[in-house]
Amino acid sequence: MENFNKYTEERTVTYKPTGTGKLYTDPDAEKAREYFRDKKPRKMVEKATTVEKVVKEMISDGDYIGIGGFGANRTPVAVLHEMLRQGKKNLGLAGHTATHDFQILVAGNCINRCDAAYIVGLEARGLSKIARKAVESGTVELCEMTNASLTWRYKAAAMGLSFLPVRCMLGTDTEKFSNAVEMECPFTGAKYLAVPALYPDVGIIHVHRADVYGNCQIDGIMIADQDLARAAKRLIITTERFVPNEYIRRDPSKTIIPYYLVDAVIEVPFGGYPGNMAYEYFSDEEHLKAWLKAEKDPDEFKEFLQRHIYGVKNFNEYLDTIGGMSRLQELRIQENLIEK
Amino acid sequence: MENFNKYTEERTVTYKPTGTGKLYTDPDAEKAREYFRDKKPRKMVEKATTVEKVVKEMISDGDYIGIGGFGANRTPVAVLHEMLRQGKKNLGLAGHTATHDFQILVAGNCINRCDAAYIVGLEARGLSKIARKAVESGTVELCEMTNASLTWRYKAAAMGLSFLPVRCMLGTDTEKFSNAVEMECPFTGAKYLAVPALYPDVGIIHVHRADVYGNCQIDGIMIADQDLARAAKRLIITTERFVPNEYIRRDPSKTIIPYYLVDAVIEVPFGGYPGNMAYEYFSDEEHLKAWLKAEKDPDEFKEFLQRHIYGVKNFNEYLDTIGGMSRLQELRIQENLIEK
Amino acid sequence: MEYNDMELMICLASRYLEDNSIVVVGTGAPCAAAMLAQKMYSPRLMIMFEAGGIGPMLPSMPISVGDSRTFYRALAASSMPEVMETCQRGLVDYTFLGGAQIDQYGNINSTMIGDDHEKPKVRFPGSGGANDLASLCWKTMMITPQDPQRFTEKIDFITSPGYLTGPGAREKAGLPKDSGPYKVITNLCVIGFDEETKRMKVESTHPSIEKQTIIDNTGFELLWADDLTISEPPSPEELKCLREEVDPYKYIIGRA
Amino acid sequence: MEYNDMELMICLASRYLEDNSIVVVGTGAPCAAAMLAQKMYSPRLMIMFEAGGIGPMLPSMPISVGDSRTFYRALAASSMPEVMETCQRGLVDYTFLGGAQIDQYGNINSTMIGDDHEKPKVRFPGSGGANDLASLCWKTMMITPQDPQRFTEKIDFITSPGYLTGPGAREKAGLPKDSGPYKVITNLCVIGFDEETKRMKVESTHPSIEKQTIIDNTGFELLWADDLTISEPPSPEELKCLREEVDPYKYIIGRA
Repeated sequence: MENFNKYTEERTVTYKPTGTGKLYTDPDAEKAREYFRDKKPRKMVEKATTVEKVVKEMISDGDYIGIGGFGANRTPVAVLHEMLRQGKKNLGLAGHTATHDFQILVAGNCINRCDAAYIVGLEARGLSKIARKAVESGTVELCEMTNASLTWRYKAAAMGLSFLPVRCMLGTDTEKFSNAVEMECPFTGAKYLAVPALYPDVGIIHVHRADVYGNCQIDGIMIADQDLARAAKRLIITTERFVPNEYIRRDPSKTIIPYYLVDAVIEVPFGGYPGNMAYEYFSDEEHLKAWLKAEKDPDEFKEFLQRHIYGVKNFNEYLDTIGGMSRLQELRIQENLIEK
Repeated sequence: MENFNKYTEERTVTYKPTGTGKLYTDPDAEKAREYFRDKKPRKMVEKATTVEKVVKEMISDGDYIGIGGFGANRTPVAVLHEMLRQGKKNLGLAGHTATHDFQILVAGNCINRCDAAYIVGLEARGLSKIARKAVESGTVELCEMTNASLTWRYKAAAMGLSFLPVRCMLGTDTEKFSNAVEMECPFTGAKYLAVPALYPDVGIIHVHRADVYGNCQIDGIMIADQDLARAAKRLIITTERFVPNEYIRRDPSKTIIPYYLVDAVIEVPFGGYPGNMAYEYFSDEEHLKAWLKAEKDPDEFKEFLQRHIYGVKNFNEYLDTIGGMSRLQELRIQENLIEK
Repeated sequence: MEYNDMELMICLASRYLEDNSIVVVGTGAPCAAAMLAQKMYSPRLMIMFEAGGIGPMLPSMPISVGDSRTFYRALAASSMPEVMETCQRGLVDYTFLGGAQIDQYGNINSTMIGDDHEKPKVRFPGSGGANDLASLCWKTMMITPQDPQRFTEKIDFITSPGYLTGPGAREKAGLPKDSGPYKVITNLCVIGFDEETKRMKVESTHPSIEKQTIIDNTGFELLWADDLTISEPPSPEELKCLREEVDPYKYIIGRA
Repeated sequence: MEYNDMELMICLASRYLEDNSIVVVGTGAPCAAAMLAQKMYSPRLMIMFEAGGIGPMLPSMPISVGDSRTFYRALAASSMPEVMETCQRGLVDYTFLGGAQIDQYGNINSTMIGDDHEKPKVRFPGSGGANDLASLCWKTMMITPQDPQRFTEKIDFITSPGYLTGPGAREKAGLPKDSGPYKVITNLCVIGFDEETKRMKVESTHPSIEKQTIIDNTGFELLWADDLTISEPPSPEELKCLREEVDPYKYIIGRA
């Protein structure tokens, strides 16, 4: 029988920290284990709360946060708006295709550092002027990253590890300004880049359905939320709607986030607006365009933020400012490809 | 801002191959990439075939195989029986809780090496005499493994890597007789065990539903099949029933195995019998007991195998030998907790 | 009320599983103990199975840790890596193991008897998930009959790690900090582990069991707790629940 | 039949996507090229999006690679790691990228202009999934307008790897063997890569485009294929399909 063990003797190899970027979070799996043991709520108790309360009690200035969804798709917007209203400062951010979420946090001057895979742009919609300015002026410090590296950094944490080997970033300036380390495979000698596990202080995810204990279902693509939910030290869930626990138990293979990962859960209908929520409502392209346009003039933008965020008490009031249920119904019709 | 980079300078570390077990498959991710590029069918063409044909054409003597399910749960029994009828020899096996599957392959004298996490037993049902004998006599060579290590070895392959770091096996004899290598984390210096990626020559998985292209759905737990399907060089699917492609597209989040991973797909109703198929039929404990009993006497066992495997043409005929639809219906009633 | 050894061990084990903790169990006695705990003291004890079942409403004793009972009306039907990674991440409080041999540090052999790995005298199933659970869960418990062959100075094969060679050895080997064996529940006594030496220390002896009987049935030197007590026997309520609700067909409790 | 630069580039790009291959695309021109290919030549071209959409029946052009169109009646609605790992495993044939700068080896900058990373003159979005796809897919294609600022000797930041510094450099860096840039489709010509030097080599010039115009619009020395041809212009069928079925609202083709 062939033996594919290439190396049977002990050998020394070199680890090269080729990235000069900072490591904004502690990748130590032992410390994460201790945190999870002592602080993760194992109790299956009701965790329904309010956005105001959860932002006040669970997000502190300086925290490093991870946001679910994908920029303007299934984004937990209600929590982000409340962070602005409460004036959260000096936050770190995991920026895997951070689009409208990044834009909101920059508008509130909430963040000062970011693991940046994709920022300042809104995909096909164009670039955010304020987001660009925040980066170009050095207000937000960056560690360069890629979407895959960032999702694998979450995955490393979700697996209870402190690193994972990957095959991207190698040989580029993205690597040089990342926080990665070059290493090699113990079995083949192949070169790898090790990326550090990312355990955010807070994860915030918007889902389709959850029970009051925090058992969650998501329809359609998961993006990186299956791993973010497991990596986050504290996890805040907003949900389109509450369902009874019995509903969750009817199809347990749909439970992507079990209750013991969740610290708080809040029902926020249309909570992904103005982003797209699969099978529920399409993104409000007009409102997103209005954001980008408003950014071009500081006074107009101040007024825009006042109207939609600072001047309203909560997310339901925000929905009123954009046309309320009539507008939302249009987006629902659009999402479901119904010809009017 | 705190920087959690502990090591900013190049440093040398030691890799220690602490396991004396053989590596039965090549963990090289580059070679796997080449194989997948050249040999994995990207064509979404009809792949429906027969068990006879697929065992003849896709499984060669000496191949290393990975079996889906969990011993006697969602096990691809029809393919295993056919391997016996065709007299496959010198196969390697990934033995993560291999129970009835291991027993069948040993009965046919098909395997000569195994990455052994759990073998020779049938969980609460007791131990298989023939399986024990095969190991105690040295007929089947073993590399020690654990269920988690084995599932992570599949996962390494599924991720397109040649290894993954894990925190089990360390410090034990299981490690000493494994094929693992001690290493350390590039970021924290923590000790890890590296396990080699496992790319089986052939993967065989039984699923609830598939279309003729090989897009598959599984109900209930996945065990390790999401990763085995991705790790296997060639992948054989048996399915309880075919469904139209349209059915698959109706709920794309249910597709656990997309068609481009699949080399052949065969409809085999009750294909997990005598094991348990979630929501379909419970395990046939009487038949499994009869197996264990028959093993105790070589002549009786020979007769048993003749009656149920060698003496029948195919899986449908096997089902006839155990009582046909009447018995199967009992198991269906039992699975669904229907009081008679 | 009369009870047999298996009933005693299951009842004692069940009392250690406090409410709202998470336990990964296998089939057999551990599963019975977890079910009993759920029904008697810990209605929200969260039971996981290594093949993927999370938080089922168990309709009956599973035959396999991967059978459909393990995710019947469950909170989640996941996968083996999902459960193992939950353990590795430090979210699982307890696990239960069995084995053919155990030493004073709680190292367990479920692999083989003999000294030649290529040709063992007796082969057992091997680790399965046992090594993983003993490595990654916070507290490992064992339910096992006690005799000198089983409780032995040197086990033939360390399948799953206890405290290995003693204090600090787990950490040195790279295993997670502060994890390790917690209780061993036998037909004779309940054994904990001495904090300083990491060696087995008897905490309570079962009713009518002499200290000498325990010594005679152990192949190494046991430590004894200063506050050694008599194990609290199964209550009529526990026995009733175990016999009528947990294991009415006596799959497990009929084995004693 | 008249056509604009964007229509030309999309039509040319679409012809490289053979039937039954797998391509990961972003929004915009690449997605239009893939949709056109599917409708014209390659009905079973398999389109993936990096956020998790696999094999959708695209009802319209997605606005985001994560929006619900990307998994509309799809074969699978998966996750970002699932798609990226499929690339890393070697199952994805093609990807399409854009960027602000590109050099002769096909290295792409989509991160910043300037020489101070802490205070860039201009900041772009960064890699997103571009570096990953350029690293892990077999063949990377680009659709981009051509001018000397964009096609430059030294780009300010290598976001995504082309052939890096030349032959063997990708392999030396640890990137997968035999992967790398394949075609660059511009408004002036179609460029491949010389097998020996890994430098850009013009394969065909677009109708009525002079060689000198291409040279003037390139900041480095181009190689020229021995069998240099004229690009086959879009056919009326291609244009009809692109305009009426792929991009009826002219989101993309209206940009030229």
